[in-house]
Amino acid sequence: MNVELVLEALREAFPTEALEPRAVPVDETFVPLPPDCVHPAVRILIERFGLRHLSTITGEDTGSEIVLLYHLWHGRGLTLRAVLPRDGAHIATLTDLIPGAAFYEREVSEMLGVTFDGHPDPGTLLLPDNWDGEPPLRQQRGGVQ
Amino acid sequence: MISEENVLELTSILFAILIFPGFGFLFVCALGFQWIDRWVVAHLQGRIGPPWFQPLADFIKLMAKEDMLPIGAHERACALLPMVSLAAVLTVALYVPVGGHVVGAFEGDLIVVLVLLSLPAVAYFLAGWLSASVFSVVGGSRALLQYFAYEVPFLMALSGPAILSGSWSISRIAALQSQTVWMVLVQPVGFLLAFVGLIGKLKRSPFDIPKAKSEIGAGPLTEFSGRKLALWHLSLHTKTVVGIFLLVDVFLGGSGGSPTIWGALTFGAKSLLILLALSVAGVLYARLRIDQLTHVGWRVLAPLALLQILFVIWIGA
Amino acid sequence: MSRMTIPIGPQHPALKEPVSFLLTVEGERIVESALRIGYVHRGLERILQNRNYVQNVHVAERVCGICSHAHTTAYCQGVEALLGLDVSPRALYLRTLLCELERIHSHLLWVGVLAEHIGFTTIFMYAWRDREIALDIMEELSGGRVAHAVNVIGGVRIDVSQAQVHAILARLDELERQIGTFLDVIRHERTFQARTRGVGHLSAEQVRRYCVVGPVARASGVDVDMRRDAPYAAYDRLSFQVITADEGDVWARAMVRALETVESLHMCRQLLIGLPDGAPSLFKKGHSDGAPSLFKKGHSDGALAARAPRRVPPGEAVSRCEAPRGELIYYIRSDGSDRPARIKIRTPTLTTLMTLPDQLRDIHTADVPAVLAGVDLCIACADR
Amino acid sequence: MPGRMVCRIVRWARRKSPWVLHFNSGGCNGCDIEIVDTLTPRYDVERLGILKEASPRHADVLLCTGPVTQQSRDRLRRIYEQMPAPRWVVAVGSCSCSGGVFRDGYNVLGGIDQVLPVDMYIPGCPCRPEAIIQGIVQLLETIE
Repeated sequence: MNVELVLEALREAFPTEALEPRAVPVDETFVPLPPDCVHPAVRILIERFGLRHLSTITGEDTGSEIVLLYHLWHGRGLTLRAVLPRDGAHIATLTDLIPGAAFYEREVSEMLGVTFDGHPDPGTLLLPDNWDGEPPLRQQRGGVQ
Repeated sequence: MISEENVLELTSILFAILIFPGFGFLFVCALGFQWIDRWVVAHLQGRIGPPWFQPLADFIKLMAKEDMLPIGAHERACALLPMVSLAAVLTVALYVPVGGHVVGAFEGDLIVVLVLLSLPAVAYFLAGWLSASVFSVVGGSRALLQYFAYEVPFLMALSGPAILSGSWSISRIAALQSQTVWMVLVQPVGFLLAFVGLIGKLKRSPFDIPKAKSEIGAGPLTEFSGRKLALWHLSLHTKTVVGIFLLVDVFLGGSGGSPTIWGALTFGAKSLLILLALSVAGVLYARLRIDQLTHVGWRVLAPLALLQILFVIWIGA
Repeated sequence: MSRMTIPIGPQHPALKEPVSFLLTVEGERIVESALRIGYVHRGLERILQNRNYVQNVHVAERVCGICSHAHTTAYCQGVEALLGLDVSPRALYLRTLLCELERIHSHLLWVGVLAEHIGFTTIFMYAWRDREIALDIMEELSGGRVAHAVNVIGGVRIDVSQAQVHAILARLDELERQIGTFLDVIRHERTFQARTRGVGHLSAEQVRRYCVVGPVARASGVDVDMRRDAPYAAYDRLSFQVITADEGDVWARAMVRALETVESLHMCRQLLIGLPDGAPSLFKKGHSDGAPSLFKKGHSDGALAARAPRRVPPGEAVSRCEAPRGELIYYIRSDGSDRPARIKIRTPTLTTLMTLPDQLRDIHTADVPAVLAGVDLCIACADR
Repeated sequence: MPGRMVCRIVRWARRKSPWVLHFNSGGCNGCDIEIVDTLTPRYDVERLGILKEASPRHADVLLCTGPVTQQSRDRLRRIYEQMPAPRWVVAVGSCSCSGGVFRDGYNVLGGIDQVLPVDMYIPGCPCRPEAIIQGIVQLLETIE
């Protein structure tokens, strides 16, 4: 996979966004994207580059915002980075493009309280059905773990 | 009037029923055969296997354990069924000559034996059906399907020697072979079919489909515990013994005529040989699926058995 | 026929670990299946945030008891990348050696589990007996049968003597002979084939849709292998084949895994024979991003790793490696303290779990154990 | 005394025939494969009369591995209730003894003894097969 070509295609599709790629060890490129661009971006990647392998989705609560990392793989790692607000975080599901995203999205959803719009089978994946606490990977207010 | 002769006769009958070749002997055989089987399998798999007293310890332990059933199980039936199964097998044992000894023999006892031998299968099925667990129900229905797959070839295979010797008495068939040749030499295919049918009847690997551990737990016996489980195990192991004796009598010439020491020894050796073959067959193959077994049963075993009978009738005529 | 619901799990003899399937069956045909995981969810990603980097090696090893070394490899690789450490070639070779031994042990274990599930106890016994050879080698190298604690940040904890190399090579030959018998069984045994051929079929398209990785993907003809596609540790210095098959059923998975075991044996030999001498400089100052020279040069006591600093500079790393079950990915973010800010683990089993509803549709209930064995579930990995 | 004789025979039988049931309530697989390993040729626990059973109704000893997670707690209790008396519980592995490295996980309740009365603790992470066998044998020696 040629990262430059991919970036070019993404810049073409989202001319208003400043796409600043960042090299991350080990052999991975991070591309920041606004949340509503992730779904169209993945569609472009699939249609133009045949990039269909989603390794996983990492969700992280940094305390001020929620970061979603879509780790894709096509001979090299490519990660799309989207930042969501902590309150009422939601993003479009990828399951219509990549059915294999289903479990990853469910996991991010229960661990961080992010809503994936249009997910066909939302619900807990790992936590008990009657889990009533905060989503476990959310930072507690005040930064206490 | 009770004469001394009558008393003597009564005691000898009681002895025959209760001790030898009746229940006591069968109990010892059931435990012994079970141990030999487990030992052989273990050694074929590169293990050491259990000590000789293992089946006895298992039996006593189960007898002394709490007896419980899940809510929804038919309690009286579940208590009765293992006894029905065991009683059927023990009755069969009275008609199957052991080393030339037989408690009750009459013309046509082979048919009684074959009918009674299928009673445990029905009890087994009912046990699964009535013990209120999904696995038992699946196991029970599999047991029934399997019964239809092996029973017909098994019956036909055993009727071959009966037709050839012109008698439906097991002792007669056995005795006749000592004058001529063993049935296994005349009807090798029949013997093979009976052997395969016996594996299916005893639900042994590779036909242990109704109690496939990795699929449905312990099958119909999943919910049984304590005494009932002990009786189930005992009835299954006694069935193994009786089935082997039956095969030896019908196909391998029994004890070779008269009830002598030598006859008893050869009878024992033949039985052990069949047991060994059962163990080896269990070690060599993967478990079949129930649809594969019915396929084998109806497409391969049953036609073969039919051909065998036609052949027997042809050489008989 | 009436419909019935069969619960498989969380306690079920076909499962070494708790996971639950609700199968709706008609007779013996499965109409529908519902999957529930999470019984082994221990919250490891949170636990990893609460420990420092050195302690986390220990925790990462306990994500899964079967592919423990793959987890520490991925974790240490990520942290080493953050620290900018170059690990000495000898340490990398030993790390790779353990990876391959673990693959052998895991695949043999799997052959045994599959055999047990289809009622072939003898092969189960034989496979586990021969697996002991691989365990013995690993125990001799590391002191642990299952958890090896070989990887540390900056290298490995163990070293191997020339005498050990020869002893291990001899035992590898023995192992290869034994694996030959399993290959024979898989290729020729009729009841084995009757139970595995055509069972649990996955097409290449399905594999791509669900982003499946590892032997399951390779058995469906999807040629992915992180060892070749993104060589880590010493894999770029080895020559090996990536085994694939086209059938996509349980039999093909058995074949792929068995042949991979042989391939791993060859790799072990290459690693042992080509083992570079331990350089006195065990690691050197890393990438040219101006990280301060924190490390003293070399520890001459024969250790293949030196103490890495407790604090890790801020940054992110994505580390991928090929666990026995497929691509394993660790995302590590450091905020400059001695504890990671976030560690994300994605294990290969999670991908194959998603294919199970498809695989379990319209098959015989008796095939369920074979299908479950076929994808080689490692629930401890999936649930974390 | 025939009564005492029967007691002794029963005790002997129980010691010689412990059938085990294995349940993983949240472990990492390490101890689980070592438990299965004890069945295989190198260790072969069948020579001690130990059989691994599929149904709780048939089992005498419950081998638990791993800490107890919230989801598996009820199931663990149910399995224990399904076992007929006399029954014993063995906690295999450090994390099933105390929670181990998973002790402070948000979904982990702690060791097996948080839920069931444990008769024997076998520490080790993971336990070696020898340790598991010795643990069971020592448990049997304590019977009555």
